[in-house]
Amino acid sequence: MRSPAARIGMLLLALMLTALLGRSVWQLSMLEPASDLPRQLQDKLAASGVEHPVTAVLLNFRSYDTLLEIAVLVIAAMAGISMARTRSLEDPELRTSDTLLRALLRWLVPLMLLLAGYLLWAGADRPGGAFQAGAMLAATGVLMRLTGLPLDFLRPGILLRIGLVLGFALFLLVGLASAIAGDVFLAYPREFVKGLILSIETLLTLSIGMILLALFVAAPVNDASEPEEGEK
Amino acid sequence: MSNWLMAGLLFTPLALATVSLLLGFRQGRALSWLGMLLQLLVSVGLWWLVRHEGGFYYTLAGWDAPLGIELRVDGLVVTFLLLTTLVASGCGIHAGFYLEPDRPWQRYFWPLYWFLWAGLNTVWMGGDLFNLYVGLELITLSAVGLVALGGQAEALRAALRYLLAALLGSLAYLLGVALVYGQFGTLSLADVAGQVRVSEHALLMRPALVLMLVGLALKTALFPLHGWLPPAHGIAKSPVSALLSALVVKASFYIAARVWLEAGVAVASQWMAQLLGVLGAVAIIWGSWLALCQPRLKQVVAYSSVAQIGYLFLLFPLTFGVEASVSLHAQQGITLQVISHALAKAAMFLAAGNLILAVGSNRVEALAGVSHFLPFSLFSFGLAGVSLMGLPPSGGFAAKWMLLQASMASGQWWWIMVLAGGGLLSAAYVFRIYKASFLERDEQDHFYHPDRRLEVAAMLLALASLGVGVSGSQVLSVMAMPFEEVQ
Amino acid sequence: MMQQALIPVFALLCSMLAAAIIFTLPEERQRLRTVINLLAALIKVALVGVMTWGVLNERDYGLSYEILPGVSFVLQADALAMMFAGLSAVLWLLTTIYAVGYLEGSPNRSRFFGFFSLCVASTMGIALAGNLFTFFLFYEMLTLSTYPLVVHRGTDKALRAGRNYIMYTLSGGAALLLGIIWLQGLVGDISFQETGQLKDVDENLHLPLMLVFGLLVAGLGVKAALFPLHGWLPQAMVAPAPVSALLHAVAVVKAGAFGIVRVVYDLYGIEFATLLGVLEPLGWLAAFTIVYGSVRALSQSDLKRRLAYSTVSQVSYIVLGAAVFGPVGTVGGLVHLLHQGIMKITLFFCAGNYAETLGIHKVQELNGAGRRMPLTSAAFTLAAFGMIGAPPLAGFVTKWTLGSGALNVGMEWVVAVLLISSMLNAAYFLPVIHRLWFLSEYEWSYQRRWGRLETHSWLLWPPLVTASLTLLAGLFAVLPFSPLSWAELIAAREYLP
Amino acid sequence: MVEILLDLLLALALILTAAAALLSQDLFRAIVVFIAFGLLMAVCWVRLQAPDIALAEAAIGAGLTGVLLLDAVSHFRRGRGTDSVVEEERG
Amino acid sequence: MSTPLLYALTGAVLWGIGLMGLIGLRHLLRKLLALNLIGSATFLILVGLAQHHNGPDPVPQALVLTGIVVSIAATALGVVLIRRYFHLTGRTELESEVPEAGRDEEGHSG
Repeated sequence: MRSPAARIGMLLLALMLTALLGRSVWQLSMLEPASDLPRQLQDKLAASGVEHPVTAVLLNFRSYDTLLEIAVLVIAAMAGISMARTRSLEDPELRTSDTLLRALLRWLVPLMLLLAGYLLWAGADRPGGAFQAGAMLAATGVLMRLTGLPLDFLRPGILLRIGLVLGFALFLLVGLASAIAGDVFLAYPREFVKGLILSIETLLTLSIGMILLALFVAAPVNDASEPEEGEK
Repeated sequence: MSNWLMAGLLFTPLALATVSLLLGFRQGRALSWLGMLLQLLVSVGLWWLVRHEGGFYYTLAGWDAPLGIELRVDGLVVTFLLLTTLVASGCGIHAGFYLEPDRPWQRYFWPLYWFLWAGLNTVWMGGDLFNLYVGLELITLSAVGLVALGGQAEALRAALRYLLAALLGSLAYLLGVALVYGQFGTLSLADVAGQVRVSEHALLMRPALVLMLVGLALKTALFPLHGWLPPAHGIAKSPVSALLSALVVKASFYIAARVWLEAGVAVASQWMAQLLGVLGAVAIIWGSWLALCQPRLKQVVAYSSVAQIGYLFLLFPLTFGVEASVSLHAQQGITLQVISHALAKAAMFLAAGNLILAVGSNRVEALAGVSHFLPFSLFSFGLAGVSLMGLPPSGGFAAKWMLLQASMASGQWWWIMVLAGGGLLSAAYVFRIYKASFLERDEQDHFYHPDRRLEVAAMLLALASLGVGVSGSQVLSVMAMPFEEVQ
Repeated sequence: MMQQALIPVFALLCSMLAAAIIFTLPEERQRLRTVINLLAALIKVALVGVMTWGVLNERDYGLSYEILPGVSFVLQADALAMMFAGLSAVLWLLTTIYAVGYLEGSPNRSRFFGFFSLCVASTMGIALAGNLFTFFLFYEMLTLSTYPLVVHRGTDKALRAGRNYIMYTLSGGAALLLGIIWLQGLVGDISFQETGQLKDVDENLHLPLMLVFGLLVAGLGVKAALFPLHGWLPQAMVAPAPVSALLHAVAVVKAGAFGIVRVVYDLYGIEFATLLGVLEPLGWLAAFTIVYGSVRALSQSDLKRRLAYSTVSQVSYIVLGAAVFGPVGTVGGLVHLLHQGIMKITLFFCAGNYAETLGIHKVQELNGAGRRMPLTSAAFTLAAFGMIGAPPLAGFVTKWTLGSGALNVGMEWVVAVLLISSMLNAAYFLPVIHRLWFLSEYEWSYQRRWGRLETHSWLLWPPLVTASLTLLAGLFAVLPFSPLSWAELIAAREYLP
Repeated sequence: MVEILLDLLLALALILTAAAALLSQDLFRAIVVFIAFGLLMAVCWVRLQAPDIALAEAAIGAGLTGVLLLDAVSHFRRGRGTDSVVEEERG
Repeated sequence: MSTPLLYALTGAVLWGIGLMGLIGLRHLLRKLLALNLIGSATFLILVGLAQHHNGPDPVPQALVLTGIVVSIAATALGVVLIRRYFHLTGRTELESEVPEAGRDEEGHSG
C-alpha cells in the first residue's frame, strides 16, 4: 500500500497530464489541417499494387516499419520459448474430455481457418490482411490448446523456429532481391508487386499465427536456473 | 555504390538474426564473425563514402517522405554506425567466449544480439518519427530479452523493471509523435523541422516536445528516472551489460537530441533547457556518489553509467539560445562524449566481467591482489576509467574540454562547476577499484585465468576510447561534411 | 626538416614503447626487461643531447597537430624545455639502474617498470609541451602513471598515501584545467613563447588574467608542494626509494615547479606578470613554504620524511626565483631546478641504501653507519652540504645567484629568507651527518651482506655519480653546459631586449 | 445527434471500463473488464472508420492479450494451490 | 465537436488513468494492463487527432496496426517474464520488501 501523500501526488500527476493533454489536443484541433498526406496516398495508391490503402501503407509505403515490427514479434517469441525448457509445451491439466466440446471444435477449427484465409485474401482491397489473419490463426490455436487438442508442432525445436521466422525471412529476401537488382532496399519491382505482397502476406500470416501461439503456449514451467555471474 | 552499402547495412543484421535463430550457439557464433566482418566493411565503406561525397537521403522501398520512410545518412550517422560496429563487435567477440555455449538457451543470444544491432542502425539513420519508435521497440525488446536470457530471479526482476520503464517511455514518445502528426500532418523529422520554422502556431508543439523528451529521458535513464538502469545493467552478463550501457541508452538519447536540435530549439523555452541540464547535473553528482558506495563491481560500473548519461543532458542548455558557434562546440562535445563513453564503458564492463571471472566474485573487496594476476584486464579497466574521469589523453577528456569551452563561451558557468566536480567524483569511484586491486593479501593466491581473447576485446575497446582523445579533430571533421538537402 | 620535427616525438615514444613492451613481458624475464629499460634510457639521453645541441644553435624542433577543433597538440624544444628534459633523461637513466638493483627479487616488477617508463615519458612530454593544453595532457598523465608507483607495495599505508596523493593532484588538475579553459576563453589557444604571450592584451582583461594566474598556480602548486598544498608529499614517501627519488627530484614535484616557471616566463612573460602584480604574492608564498618546510623537517625522526619536508622547502626556491624580477634572480631559480634534482636524488638513493642494507628508517638508527657504508655516507654528506649551501657545492651556486639577484632589484627580504633557510637546513642535516660519522654503531636488527662492496653495486653507483655531479656543478659552474651557464642562456632569452 | 450521443456513451463506457479494470479488487475480474474494454475499443475503431484496426483490436488487443493474461492469472492461482480457481478460469 | 476529436479527448483521459494505474499498482499483471490501456489511449489520440483534420486517414491507421502488434509483443514478453519470475520467487510484484504473502494478488490491488 502506498502512503496517502504518494497517492494524492499520483492523482495530481495524472490529472495534470490529462488536463495538459486535453488542452493540447483541443488546441491542435483548432488549427487548419496541415497535411495533404491522404491525398498523396490516393495519388500513389495505384502504383502500390493493392487497392486497400491501409495494406498499401503497411506493406509497400512503410514496409520497413512492418519488417521491423515482425522482428519485434519474433524477438518476443524467442524470449518466450527461451524460457520454456520442457520438451513438450502441452499442458496436461488442460486436456478436456468433454465430447460435446470436441465435436464442436471439429467444426469450429476449420471454420476459423477458413476465416483466416478469407481475411488474408481480402486484405488486398478490403479491410483485413496478414495481422488479422495471423491473429485468427493464433486464436484457433489457443482454442485448440485450451481444450487440450494436441499441438505437436509447437515443440521448441528447429521446426518451430523455422516457422517463426518464415514470413520475416521471405520479407527480408524480397527486400534484398530488389536491392541486388539495383534499386533501393524493399522496393518491389513494378510488375511483380501484387504477387510479391500476397506471398509475403501469406507467409507472414503463418508466422504471425505461430508466433502469437508460441507466446501464449510458452508458459515457463521448469526448475532450471543459472547462478548469478561470479557466484559459482 | 551507396545502394549496395545501404542494402548490406540493413540486411546483414536482420539476416544474421534470422539464420542464427535456426542454429545453435556455436554455429551462430561462427556465422556472427562473418556478420561482424560484413558490418565492418559496410560501415567503413559508408563512412568513406560520406567522407568524400557528403551525406544523402536513402528512400526505403522507393517512396519519398513523408509517405515513405527516408533514412538520413550524414557524417554523424556514419560515425555512429562505425562506432556501433566497433563496440558491438567487441562485445560480440567477448560474448562468444564468455557465455557458456552448452546452455540450451544460449542459442537465442545471437538472434537477440543481431536484432539489437539492427535496431541501433535503424535509430541512427532514422528520419521518420514513427520508424524511430519501431526501432526503439526493437532495441528495447531485444535488450530486455538479453538481460533476462537464462536469468535467475534477480535478472528477471531487473528485466521486468526495465521492460515496464522502457515501454512507458516509448509510449510517451509515441504520444508526442501522435501530437506532432496531428499538428503538422507528417512524420518526417525533416518536414517537421521545416514547418516549425515557418508555422505561426509552432509553439503548440511544446507539449509534444515535452512528452517526447520525457519519454526518451526515461529510456535514457536520466535522473530521477534512472531507477531501472543499475539493476538491469548490473545483473546482465557482462557483454550484455556492455552493449546496454554503451549503445542502447545512447539510442534514445540520440533521438531526443535529434528532435531537440532540429525542431526543439525553435519552440522550447529556457527553463526546459535549464531543467534538463540541472537534472543531468544532479545525475552526474548523485550517480557518481552512488557508484562510490556500491559493494559490487558491476553495480559501480552501472551507476557510473547513470552519471555519465548526465553529461549528455548538458546538450540541452548549451544549445538553447546560444550563438551558433557555442552550440556547435556543445554538439561536438556531446558527440565525443557519446563515442568515448560507449567505447570506455563497453571496455569497462568487459574488463569487469574478466575480473569477476578471475576472482570468482562480484564484490569489490574480492579484487585484492588481482593486480599481479590479471594486469591486462585491470589495465583495460584502468584505461577505460581514464576516459570516464575525463583525464587526458582520452575521448572523455576531449568531450569535457569541448563542453567546458561551450559553458565558458555561453556564460553558463554553473556547468563548469558540475563538470569539474563530476570528474573528481568519478575519479573517486574509479580509484576505489584500483585501490582494491592493488591491495596485497597473502591468502589470495590462485585466480582463474580467463581466455586471452576475452582480455583482448576489452583492451582494444579501451585503447579505442583513448584513440578518440587524440583524434578528436579527425572524428569531428567527418561530421562537418556537407549534406545535400533533398526537398 | 621532417626528421627534425620528429626528434621530440621519438624522445616521447621511446619510453612509451618501452612501457608497452615491459607491460607485456612476463614477470620472470628480468634480463630482457633490464636491457629494454636501459636501452630506452640511453636512447633518450642521446636524443635529448642532440636536441640540446640543436637548441643551442637555434634550431627549431616544433610539431603542431590539431587535436580538437581550435586546440592543438604542440611539442617544441626550447632552452627551458631542454633543461628539464636533460635533467629527467639523465636522472632517469640513473634511477633505472638504481631501481633494477633495488627491486631485485620483489614482485610486480613488470608493472612497476612499465609505469616507471610511462612516468618518465610524461615528464618528457611536460618538458617539451608547447602550450598549456599539451602541458596539461602530460601533467595528468604523470598523475595517473605515478599512482601505481606510489601504491606499489600494496600495504594499507601505501594505499592511503596513494589516495591522498590522487585526491590532491586531481583536485589540482581540476583547478589547472579551469584556469586553462578560462584563459583559452579570454585569449584563445596560445602557445608558450619566450618572453611571454600576453603582454599586449587589453587592459580590462587584467583582472580575469590575475584570477586565471591564481588558478594556474593553485593547480601547479599542488604538485610543486607549495604550502598549504603540500600535504601529500610527506605521506608519499612510503613508496619504494627509487619512486621517492623520482617523485622528489625528477618528475612530480619538478613538473609543478617547472609549470610555474613556464606560466610565469613563457605564458604571461615576466614583465607582464610583474605589471599585473601577481609575482609578489607568489614570492611571499614561496618564501613562507621555504621556511615552513625546513621547520617541519627539523622535527621529523623518520629519515625519508625529513627529506620529504626538505623537498617542500627546496622546491620553493625555484618558485621564489621565478617570482624575483631580473635576470640574475631568474638564473638562480632555474639553476635550482637542476641542482635540487641532483642533490635530492642523491639523498634519496642513500636513504634507500641504508634501508636496504641495514634496515635503517629512523634518524637515530643512522648512528655509526658511516663506518659500515663509507661510500654511501660520503655521497649523503656531500649532498647534504650542498643542500645547506656550503661552497663550492651546487646549492651554494643557487643561493648565491638567487640572493644577488634579489639584492639587484631591492628585495632584501629574500636574502633574509635564504639565510634563515640555510641555518635551518644546517640544523636538520648536520645532526644527521654527525650521527653518521661520529657516533658509535647502532644495533641494527637487520643486516645484509653484498660481498666485497658495502651494498649492491647497482645501488651504489647512482648516488656516487649524482654526488659527484653535485660537486662538479658547483666547481665548474662557469664552464659551458654547466647548469648555471644553461640557466643564463635561458634567462637571456626570457627577457625582452 | 443520435450518433454524437452514441459516441459520448461509448467514450464514457471506455473510461469507466478502463478505470474499473485498474481498480477492480479481483485480478481475474479486472482482466475480464479489460477484455470488455478491448471490445469497446473495437467498436470505437469502427466509429472512427478504421475497420482494419477494429478487426485487429478485437482479435489481438482484446482476444489474445486477454487470454494471455487470463492464462497467467490461472497460473498464479495454481501456484497458490487452489484448484477451484482453475475451473473458474475455464468458464 | 467531431467524432474523432471526442475519441482523441477520451484518449487523453485514458492516458491519465493508465499512468496512475501503472505507477500506483503493484501487481505486475496490473501494471501490464495499465500499459496496454496507455497504448490504446495513444492510438486513439493518434488516429482521432489526424482524422479530425483529414477525414479517414489510412496512414495513422496503418501506424496503429503496427503499434498494436508491437504492444502485443511487448505484453506477451512481459507475461512470459512475469510467469517465470513468479515461478522462481513466488512473487508477482517488483518491490523486494513485500513479504512472502506478496503472491496473493487480492491482497494489494487498487
